[in-house]
Amino acid sequence: MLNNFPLWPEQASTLAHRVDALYIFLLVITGTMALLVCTLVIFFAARFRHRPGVRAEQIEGSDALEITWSVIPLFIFMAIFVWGAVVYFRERTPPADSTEVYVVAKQWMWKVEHAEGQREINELHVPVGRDVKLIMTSQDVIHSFYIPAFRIKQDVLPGRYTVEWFHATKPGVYHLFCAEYCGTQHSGMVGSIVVMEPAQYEAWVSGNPSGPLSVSGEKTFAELGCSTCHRPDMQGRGPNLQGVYGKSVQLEDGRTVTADENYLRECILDPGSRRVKGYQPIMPTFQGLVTDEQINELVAYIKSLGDNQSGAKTTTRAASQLSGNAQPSGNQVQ
Amino acid sequence: MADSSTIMGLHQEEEHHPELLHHFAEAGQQRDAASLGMWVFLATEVMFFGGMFCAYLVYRHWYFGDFGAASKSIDATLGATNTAVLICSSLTVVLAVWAAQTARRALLIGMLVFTMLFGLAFLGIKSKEYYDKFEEHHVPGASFNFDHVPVPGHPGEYANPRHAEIFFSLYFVMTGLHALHMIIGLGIFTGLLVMAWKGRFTPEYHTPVEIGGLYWHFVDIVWIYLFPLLYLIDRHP
Amino acid sequence: MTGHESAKSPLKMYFAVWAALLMFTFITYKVAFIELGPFNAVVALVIATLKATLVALFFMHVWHAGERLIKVVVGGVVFFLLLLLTLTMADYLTRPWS
Amino acid sequence: MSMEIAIPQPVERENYLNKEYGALSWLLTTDHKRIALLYLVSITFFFFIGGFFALLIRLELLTPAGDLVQADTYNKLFTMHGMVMVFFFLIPSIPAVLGNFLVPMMIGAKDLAFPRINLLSWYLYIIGGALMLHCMLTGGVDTGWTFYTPFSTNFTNTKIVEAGIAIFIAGFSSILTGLNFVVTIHRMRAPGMTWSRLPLFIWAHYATSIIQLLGTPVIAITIVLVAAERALHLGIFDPKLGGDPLLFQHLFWFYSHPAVYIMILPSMGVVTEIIACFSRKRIFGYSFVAFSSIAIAVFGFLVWAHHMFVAGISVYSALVFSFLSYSVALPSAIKVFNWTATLYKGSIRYDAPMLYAFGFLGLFTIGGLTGLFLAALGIDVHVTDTYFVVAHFHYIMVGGAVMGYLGGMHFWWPKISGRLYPEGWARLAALIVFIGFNLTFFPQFILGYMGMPRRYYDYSHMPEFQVLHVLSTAGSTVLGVGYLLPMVYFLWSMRYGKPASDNPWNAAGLEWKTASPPPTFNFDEEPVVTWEAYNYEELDAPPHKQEVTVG
Ligand code: HEA
Ligand code: HEA
Ligand code: HEC
Ligand code: CUA
Ligand SMILES: [Cu+2]
Repeated sequence: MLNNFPLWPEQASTLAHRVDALYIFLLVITGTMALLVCTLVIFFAARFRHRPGVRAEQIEGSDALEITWSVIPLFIFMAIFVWGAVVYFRERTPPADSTEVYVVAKQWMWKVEHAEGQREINELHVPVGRDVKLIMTSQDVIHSFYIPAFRIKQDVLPGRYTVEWFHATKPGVYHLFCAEYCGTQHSGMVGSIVVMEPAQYEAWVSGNPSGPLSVSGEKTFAELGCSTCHRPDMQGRGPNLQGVYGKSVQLEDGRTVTADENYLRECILDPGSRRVKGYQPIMPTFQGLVTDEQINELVAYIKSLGDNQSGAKTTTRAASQLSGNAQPSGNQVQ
Repeated sequence: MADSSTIMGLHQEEEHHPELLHHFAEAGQQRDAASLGMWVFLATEVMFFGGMFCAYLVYRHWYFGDFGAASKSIDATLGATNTAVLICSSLTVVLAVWAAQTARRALLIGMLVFTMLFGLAFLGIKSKEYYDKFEEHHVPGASFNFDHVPVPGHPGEYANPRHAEIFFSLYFVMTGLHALHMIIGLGIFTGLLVMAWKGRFTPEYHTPVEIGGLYWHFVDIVWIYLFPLLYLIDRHP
Repeated sequence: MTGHESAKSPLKMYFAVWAALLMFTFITYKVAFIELGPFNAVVALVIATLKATLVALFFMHVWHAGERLIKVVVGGVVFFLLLLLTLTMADYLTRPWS
Repeated sequence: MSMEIAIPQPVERENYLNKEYGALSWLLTTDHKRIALLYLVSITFFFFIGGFFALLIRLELLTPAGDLVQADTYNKLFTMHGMVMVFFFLIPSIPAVLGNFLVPMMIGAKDLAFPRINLLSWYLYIIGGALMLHCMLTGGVDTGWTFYTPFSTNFTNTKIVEAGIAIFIAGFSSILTGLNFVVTIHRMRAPGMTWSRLPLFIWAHYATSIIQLLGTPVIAITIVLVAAERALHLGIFDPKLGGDPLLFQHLFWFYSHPAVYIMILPSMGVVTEIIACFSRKRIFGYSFVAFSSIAIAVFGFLVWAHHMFVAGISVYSALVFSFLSYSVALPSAIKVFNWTATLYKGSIRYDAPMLYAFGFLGLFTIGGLTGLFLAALGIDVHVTDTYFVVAHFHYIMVGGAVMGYLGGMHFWWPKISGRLYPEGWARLAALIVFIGFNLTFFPQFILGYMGMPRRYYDYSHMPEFQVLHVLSTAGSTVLGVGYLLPMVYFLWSMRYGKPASDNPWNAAGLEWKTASPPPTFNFDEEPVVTWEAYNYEELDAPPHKQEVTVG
């Protein structure tokens, strides 16, 4: 790696090509414009250099020219904007059935929890050819999860989830950087993304001691006493959580919201501020009682609860993820 | 008013008024410059408070219920009274300007004094409110306590103390900076009073009264917004 | 700001504005105790804006300002303030969660 | 009170420099020209401090390992570098030095509208600067110049509050300068100096002042909130207490994006004057150049969240802000094209100011064009917070703004000091700066696209980046030499330079129609303007080289 001297980092995700294509387009456009301006300046400077006896010719200006060189750039700008927006939209919309990985950032390390249960620090193992969605939060300050080879970056904020996704295309080991300044060891908050062939990945996964995240979540759910109110039937004092994830929820104050990860998180930490229609404000806040990792487990568990009434099914579902490729991408219920 | 140069009898020169600074061509230019300067300064003040209004708007949107509960805990009657006090002070200010324009020195002094009295009354009422908040442990910080305060319109629900604390943070910062502006205003008016006492103002030269007045009215306008936004969020039973 | 000499005494106008301001304060205060749903905020803000406009136009003499410049300054700063508020809220109102 | 030893001199006209002597005559002056010189000395001081930090940064990055300084020290270095350069050098640079000196003269006024406020704003600057120095000497700050919460409010124990107060005070200095300019430009123009006859330098400063007036108060209140949050543990920006760290970023960039135009607009004004003078021409499309300054100032307020594309704002607002970012690029494009067109059929000389203007044109264009990359959402996700951004803004701020500032200093030096600088040295310095600059910052574009994050003191995990870093460090030493040179020969010329005539460049503009250096009240008689701006055809009219009389 030391000796070759490329102009851009490796292209190791489906997005990389798109970003690079836009980059090249911009290089060409702006290169042309810069060249145009510089050539004209140099040409005029040489051609019209001061000569004794030759006087400058005064020109007031020209509206036609002004309009031309406003309108043409405007169209170019709009083209750049639209292209950039299209790429961004892709960057920001994880495919529906991505494999989910939870990331917790803290000064100055990355803690990674796979849905299958593996935990890693400053490393992330993923298989080639799968959509992977990172659900990230921070325990302290703002960090930023940056993988140059995938051309993705997303700030990781305390107090809420942010999401990014990728689809790796090339096995290899890639840089992981923290890109948002976060204190003393900001530059030490680096790691690697290990992209493996699916078979290798399965081998790596099966070396896993603990169960899937949603299973630990189920345990936590019981331990914290959530299950006393939230039951898989309609008898509990709290709403049935089967299949809430991804649904729209009617709130007491009249708003309707979509139950995404951040919503579930907020419900646990601050049940008061978004109360489900028809329920009493009895759910206690778990702020300070659960760690970010536990919240991730709980969220993973609630997400794994199917539409159908049998709560028991979750374990097997999550387990089936382990055995891999029968269902190629993550099988979280939408 | 044309023969007013004799009123205070300081200088008799028509051409060069004593208050005219050397780099201005004539008094009109100097007055217009001062008044534009004050307006432009007030524009920066608007943006200064604007940053806080922006923060207020965001959290009011997020935590409407908690803001309502917190807002309900401050005394709206005191707030309304204070609004009235400030409005009265604005009237006395505008009368002071008029008095200066029409060379009524006694009225001018009287109105300046009244304005300052209203200003002091405002600050007095404000400190009473602060004191109450302090007593009730509603001042953000270690001793902050807002447990079991019901959210208006949502029976059986309690406000989240952390969110109420944000309300009170904004409440104290906004009203505190407003009060600071009042105090600065009192300083300016003391200066004006001294000048008026010495008879420095004439119908030709009273720019300080005018621009001091502009400042005072501006501070009044800020309060006109602070009052409903902080005191009247969700009052109805 | 100049040229009051020929105009008739503005005192009546000052007192009228003062009375209006007091009345508006009273109205805001009373209306706040009536259940109007989201319109409580609307009413409060509309009244506040009316009051502020009155103060600016008559007490601060924007109405009689000899020049357009002062009006431009006032209008301009309101515009930039609204920019700050709306563009910030454009983010907050379209965030999926918090 | 006079402390100077009177050097026997040929009888000199009384001017603003020799009217009075002694420290107090400077420290209590209300003469805008003397205040400009006070600013000149102070910002030069801060520029070298900031540059010194930059050199340490570059030295540390010479090798991948973090070997020269500790991590904390490095973090303080780039923080102080950014803060000093932005708030204590570049924002005051052209407005407070050249603007202060020239705005009244160019419009034919005796002084700024509020001379005492002008002096006050210098004192505020000095108090802010002294606080900043004190803060640096007693530990410094390590948040980056952006102060992002919650790091700045809850996780660092460096001198945030002091630095905040320093910037708050310096901010008021900036506001007062802007206020003075706006009022002066509206109220103090000489008879005949209509808006359409104003030099474009004045238009640029007018636009700058608008931003200073409307933007700076917002950063002021934001800093107050950060300080209050630290001191009193409020929760306005603290997610643990229900606040939103992104709100801080919104408020910060609401000022700090427009602030980048505070830095570039005056420089654009300078370059406009220089290009007109050294190509002996009217500016092509005067009104377009004038209004594009205003457009930049206004549109500059619409785009701030392009610094937050990956910070967690909503996708929709990211789209809006990306779109709006291009609206502000348009007036810049108009300017670049008009400058280029002005050269056409000119009679171009290559004196040092013009060389700097050429440098500005090229480097600003590159910097601005890379801004388009950053404003394109898809690209920004990859390059934000990398050296691509670092390169972008140094291209504009150092390659653009500082080049323009140096160009202006050379152009008006004869007027300011009454002496000529050594032309040969000046051209050499311009060349060195240009070469050193490109060597320093061009490699950073590549580094950034390769993925090198900014604010890293140690890149031992990615040694492949070293080659480019070495180039950059080498460039920065060349650049340093290029900056030291003008300082040396300006000082030298103050004593040994050839005395300058009133109008050594035979330039248009009222400031050239008075003595060099000018008398205290700028003009012996109040000027009456009867000609358009940039009337070079009249100045160059061969047969009767008519002296355009003043008054
Ligand atoms: C003087 C300073 C200055 C100036 C003038 C600019 C000008 C511009 N900037 Fe820059 N910028 C900074 C200083 C400046 N910037 C700083 C300091 C930062 C980083 C802050 C930090 O994080 O620490 C930054 C960061 C920054 C970002 C955020 C990057 C990130 O952190 O992710 C973005 C994103 O949109 C951006 C965009 C732009 C744009 C579009 C312009 C436009 O105004 C440029 C317009 C000019 C041109 C476009 C060139 C001329 C035009 C032509 C020749 C026309 C022909 C062209 C075509 C037809 C294609 N800038
Ligand atoms: C006006 C603004 C300005 C200017 C002029 C400069 C000038 C320079 N800057 Fe900087 N820079 C910023 C504004 C500016 N910068 C900002 C805002 C940041 C972001 C900070 C942050 O992340 O928070 C930054 C960050 C920044 C970084 C990134 C640090 C990081 O992210 O880790 C680097 C790295 O190369 C750098 C380098 C330089 C260099 C080499 C110069 C050179 O041009 C400097 C040349 C000057 C000299 C070399 C001085 C010459 C003097 C001597 C030789 C004498 C020696 C000194 C004494 C005797 C006291 N700057
Ligand atoms: C004392 C009873 C009680 C306990 C214990 C409890 N909840 Fe709740 N929960 C409720 C009630 C009642 C609601 C509906 C009202 C509301 O949203 O506040 C609710 C709502 C929710 C919702 C939103 C459901 C929807 O349909 O949108 C989620 C998610 C949730 N709880 C998760 C949990 C978790 C996880 C735990 C344990 C850590 C837990 N709850 C513990 C009573 C409880
Ligand atoms: Cu974590 Cu930088
Ligand atoms: Cu910007």
